[in-house]
Amino acid sequence: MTGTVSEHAAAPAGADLVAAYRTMRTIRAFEDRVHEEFATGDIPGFVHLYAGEEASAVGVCVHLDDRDSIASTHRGHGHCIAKGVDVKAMMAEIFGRRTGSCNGKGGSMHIADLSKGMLGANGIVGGGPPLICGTALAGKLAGNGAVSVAFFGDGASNQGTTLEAMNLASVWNLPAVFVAENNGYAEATASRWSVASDNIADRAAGFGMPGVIVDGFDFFAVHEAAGEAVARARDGGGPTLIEVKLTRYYGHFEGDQQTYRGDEVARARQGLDCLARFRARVTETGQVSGDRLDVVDAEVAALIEDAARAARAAAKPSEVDLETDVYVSY
Amino acid sequence: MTGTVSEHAAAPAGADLVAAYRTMRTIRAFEDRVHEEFATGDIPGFVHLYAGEEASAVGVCVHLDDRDSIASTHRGHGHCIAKGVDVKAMMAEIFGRRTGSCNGKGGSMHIADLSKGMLGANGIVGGGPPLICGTALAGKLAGNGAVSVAFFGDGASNQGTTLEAMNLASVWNLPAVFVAENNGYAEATASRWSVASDNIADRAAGFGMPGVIVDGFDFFAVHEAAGEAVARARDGGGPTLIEVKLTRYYGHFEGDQQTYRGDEVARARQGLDCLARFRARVTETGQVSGDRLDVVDAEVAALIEDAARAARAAAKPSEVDLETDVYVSY
Amino acid sequence: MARSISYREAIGEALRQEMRRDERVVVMGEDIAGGAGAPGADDAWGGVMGVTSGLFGEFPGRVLDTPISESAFIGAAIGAATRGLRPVAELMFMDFMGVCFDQIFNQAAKFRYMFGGKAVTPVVIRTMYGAGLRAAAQHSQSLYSIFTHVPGLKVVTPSSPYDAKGLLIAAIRDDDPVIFCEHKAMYDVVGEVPEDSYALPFGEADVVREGSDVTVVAIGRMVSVAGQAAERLAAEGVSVEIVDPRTLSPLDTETILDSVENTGRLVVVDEATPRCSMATDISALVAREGFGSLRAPIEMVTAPHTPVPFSDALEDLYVPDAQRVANAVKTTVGYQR
Amino acid sequence: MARSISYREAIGEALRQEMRRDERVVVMGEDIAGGAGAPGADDAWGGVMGVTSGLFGEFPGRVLDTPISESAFIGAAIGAATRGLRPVAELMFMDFMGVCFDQIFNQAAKFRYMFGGKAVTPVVIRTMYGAGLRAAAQHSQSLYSIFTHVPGLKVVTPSSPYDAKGLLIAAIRDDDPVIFCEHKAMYDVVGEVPEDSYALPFGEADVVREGSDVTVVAIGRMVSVAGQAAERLAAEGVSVEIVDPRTLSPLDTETILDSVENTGRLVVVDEATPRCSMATDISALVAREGFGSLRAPIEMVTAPHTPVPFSDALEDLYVPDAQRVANAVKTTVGYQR
Ligand SMILES: Cc1ncc(C[n+]2csc(CCOP(=O)(O)OP(=O)(O)O)c2C)c(N)n1
Ligand SMILES: Cc1ncc(C[n+]2csc(CCOP(=O)(O)OP(=O)(O)O)c2C)c(N)n1
Ligand SMILES: [Mg+2]
Ligand SMILES: [Mg+2]
Repeated sequence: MTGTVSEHAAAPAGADLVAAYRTMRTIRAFEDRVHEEFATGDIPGFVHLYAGEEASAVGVCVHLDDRDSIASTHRGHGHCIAKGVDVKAMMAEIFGRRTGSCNGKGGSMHIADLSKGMLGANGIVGGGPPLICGTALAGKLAGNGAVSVAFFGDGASNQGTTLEAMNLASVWNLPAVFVAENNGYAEATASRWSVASDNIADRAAGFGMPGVIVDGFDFFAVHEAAGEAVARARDGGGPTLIEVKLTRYYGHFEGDQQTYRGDEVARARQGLDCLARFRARVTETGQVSGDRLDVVDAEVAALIEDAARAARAAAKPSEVDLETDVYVSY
Repeated sequence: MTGTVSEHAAAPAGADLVAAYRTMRTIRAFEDRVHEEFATGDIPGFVHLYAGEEASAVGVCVHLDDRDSIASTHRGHGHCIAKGVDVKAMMAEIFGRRTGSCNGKGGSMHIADLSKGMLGANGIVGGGPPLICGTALAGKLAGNGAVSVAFFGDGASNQGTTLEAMNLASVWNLPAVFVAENNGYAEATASRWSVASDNIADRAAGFGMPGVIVDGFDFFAVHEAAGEAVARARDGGGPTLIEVKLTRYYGHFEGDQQTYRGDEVARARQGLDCLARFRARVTETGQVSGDRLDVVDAEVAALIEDAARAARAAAKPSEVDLETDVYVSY
Repeated sequence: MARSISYREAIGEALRQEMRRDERVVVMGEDIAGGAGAPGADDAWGGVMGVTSGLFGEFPGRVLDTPISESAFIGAAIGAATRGLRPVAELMFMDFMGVCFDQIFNQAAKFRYMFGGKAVTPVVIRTMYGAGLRAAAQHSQSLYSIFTHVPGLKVVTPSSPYDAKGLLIAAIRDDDPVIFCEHKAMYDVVGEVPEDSYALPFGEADVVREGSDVTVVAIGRMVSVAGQAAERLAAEGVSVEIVDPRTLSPLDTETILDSVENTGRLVVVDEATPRCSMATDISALVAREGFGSLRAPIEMVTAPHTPVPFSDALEDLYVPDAQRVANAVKTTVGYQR
Repeated sequence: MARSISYREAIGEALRQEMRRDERVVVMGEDIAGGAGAPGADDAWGGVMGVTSGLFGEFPGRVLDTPISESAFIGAAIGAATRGLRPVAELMFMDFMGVCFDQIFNQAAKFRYMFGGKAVTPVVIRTMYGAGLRAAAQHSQSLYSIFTHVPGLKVVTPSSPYDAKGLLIAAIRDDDPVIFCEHKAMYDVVGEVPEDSYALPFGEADVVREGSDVTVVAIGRMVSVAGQAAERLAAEGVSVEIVDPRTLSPLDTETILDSVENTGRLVVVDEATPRCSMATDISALVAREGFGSLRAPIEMVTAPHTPVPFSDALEDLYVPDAQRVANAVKTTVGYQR
């Protein structure tokens, strides 16, 4: 189950590459579609899209399997997909349907699938890091090599719950990885203002763990850093903090006018995009052909089309669902 | 009002030395007396004594005046005395009398004197650091050079509220000083276990401020570090984290059997005691005579005797006090 | 007072007028201006709902963005209040109280009593509550009962733009900590609001509608729901008196008891979950002090004892509506001992 | 069941027996063993009240000291519960809920509903409440009404060593999050407790004393205070029935309503502050569903709407005592419509 650092950090090849690409593409297509559907007014509530950040979720989660757990954020679709949550159920959930991952009771901010070790998107900034200390403890006591990962944003890196969790993970020497997704903003507030240190990774030392910074547009960079951290955790070496620097392509939530931003998004989309870079690298090295990736793109497009249609067609929950599932027994 | 770093950090002399010694001695005598009185069973509730840590409260607070604010902890008597709270009123408070600092409604864990900028001992570990961000903000907006200081323990350094407050103080560039009193334990738990970094001061970098470590048995070392930090804060240079390493002489609270400890206390009392070291230094250098300090000791002893007698003799609050002072108006 | 503005604008105007009047008033919160440290606009948001839009430019240094550190900045507002400022801190969604409740209930609420009456903590915490926007379980709660349970806090739930302005001005001038609860589905509700500054007293309920058969005490957004029910019932010949407490702590018990004395019947409408709620609080008040006038069981119309569901289909069933209020009124009117 | 042990020992025994029975049970908290990393004893404290004393040695790796990071370790207990463990976390004083409430009420309480019934979170949070030890405003509160207000939580308030053991065992076996409230002034109370393991069902009130004139519903430590009052009143010819709900959520409404149906009168005794409290909750229940049987106003005996004072002189006036309960009973018995 566990392995050496180098083994885990080795760059993926062949089918793994295609799989990683497929997951990233699925996230992108899913989010682009939610963006469009939201504009029609048919999606209730508000949604926070992950487009642009795909290399982070996927670069981390390819190292994980179902015994491993992750906690996510309000911007959770990408983490869900990367951890294997059913895409059609997710889309239905976002539309508030009975067929959704949570029977329509959770919505975008609460998609979860415990059977996949996905502890839920989370409406509370900083809600997830404490939780993964617990799943990591469960893994540690079970002795099954299970690792737990908390994804959180630059804004969440200032929440006390996140900071406490890092210390606890070190004190208990837990198999945990803390992934700070620094997309430069918490809502409209710049991380270079709200995070008093130069980097979020600078906080690792204060909690007795290694801290690393990676380029979040580069799947392979994330993959390598996460591979080392996951391997260290599986081997009993304790937690790591990884700061992933990236950009979100859409507003904080759908509807955000984004007057606080410069032209980062345009620049990132053109020069840095994780999917474009991934494609360029694997085709240039000849590891995967462009045709193969085109097929993936088409398959993904069909899947998302299907998911959206099915979601729209599905029934909403009804009165009988209102008061069920508050307790196991009461 | 403000001055250069070196000016503020200059070692005190003459009357200032005697005054600092008097304050430290007052804290020691106060705590020793509370220890004795508690054993009689006449003090209600529980008390946490500061004996052994005097150089910290006094080494910091000699740099402060009434416009400056401090927040304290459950172990607050020393901070109160160092910030000028009336000793007789404090003793009466601890005995639950109407003449106490809080009319007997607060007790040991809630002694406060807002007129002295003493925001209260605090029953909540980590309760104080957020509060001093606010008093520091008030000082900053008033432009009066006022500085705010949070005292907190090694245990409190793991509380999210403390960590958040440090970041906020940096982000807002507040005139604040964070004083982590690392006495080696939070209750029975060793700080070398609960604090995942080697030193609490190591956390400063993660919050964009300087972190320094000082010997808390040495009044002059604390004085110097605090002088620099206070001066920097007054000059608009932002917050500092000072870790003061010291030992508490009594148990966590009165009644604690302390089976978790080694012989640190005996060693500290014999070789490191802040009062003994202070006396040795100032008498050896001829700055203050031993006789002068003996007079101070006698005066302090008389004051404490007086405070304890008066407290015992004072009336307790009564039914008319029960429901008053919940609100200013209701 | 012919001018009509929205609940959102009324709150913004209260803040602006008080900030002009008293330079000790400062506001702080996450993106309360918005754009701190960012390359674009410095006041890009004016709060997540645009309530504080425009203040940043007018009051330099007194509109403070914060990191996402509710304990730290709510605590800072409280600390600042003990040192002469009159801060208005925004806790964006009331649901986020769980990450900073200690500063509110153990610090701000207790200072005055714990310190023997020697502290004054004039802080206002503005916060958004309520269901209806499909914001799901962690962004839709009505948690004012929790704050009302805590001695030392005052709790305000304005139900109209007029009340919102007057009560917020009163809150800012008040010397005690105030939890100012804004219903998130009401920001666009428009009503007549005087341009001049005015403060509405705490602890004075508003008899929104007079009637003789049943007293309906309704809170916040439920006041308008009760109004719709009363209209329908009037057509059926049932005369409903609606009392809006406006402040939950202090509570104007007298107006409620007087009303029940006249009508003999009580329905409490509270969009919060039912257990240990304002609905039970007012029920218990009347069962204790108004028992002699009661001619029927006290009915409560509340959310069910469940989290707030996401799907619009469920949320619409979750929040009390005029039909449920009307049914409860009819139950109490039709009661035979 | 001739053996008598203390409330403290009963709780410790429940933990020990469950830990022996089920290795998924782990306990965690500040100094729950005590002495982590210290040169002396590894299990120096067994919790601040000695409740967990001795567990550390018997269950290696399953008794975890924590840093003072309530959000992190309460959250960890919750997270662990979603992955197969059955953690019992100690929140030392209930008053500390303010630094970790989010994990309890927005995470643990809501997982099952938010996730469409697909989560199970079998976590127990043991916590100490109540006044009487001169521990002042931040260490003496009775905040169970706040937890009861929250759907998704179960709330337990054992009033005797027997109930403490049986209810804690039930809590550990329960698949929902449970807030287990231990009264700090009861740890030395002794009572008969079977040595064998047993679980007491949730939602079943205990009719502690039968009587015919007045129903007194009393919570936690107030059950014994009500008992003293009942003794005195019996001498005066007033027959009091005492109902101990034992669990506040779920609440056994049937037993309470049945009792009031027989007696026609209700007094609720709750040591918490009065607003939006269990006292109002039970009052409202009866005013709604038991109105037909009521012959007098519902009385509440509670703490005043103030923080808990420090001085023994004041705290003794603060906490409801037998005299106040007896007075309330007499008021209701003497009521003339
Ligand atoms: C405790 C809490 N405070 C505030 C919010 C409101 N809020 C939701 S997302 C967000 C910004 C989060 O920023 P970041 O952590 O950087 O994540 P990103 O949105 O950039 O992915 C804020 C302030 C919240 N949901 N929870
Ligand atoms: C939020 C909170 N958690 C736990 C406690 C209980 N408690 C009181 S003092 C203490 C230890 C504090 O240790 P430290 O901060 O090192 O201060 P010291 O006692 O050593 O001065 C604990 C756990 C508390 N009062 N508040
Ligand atoms: Mg961000
Ligand atoms: Mg300590």
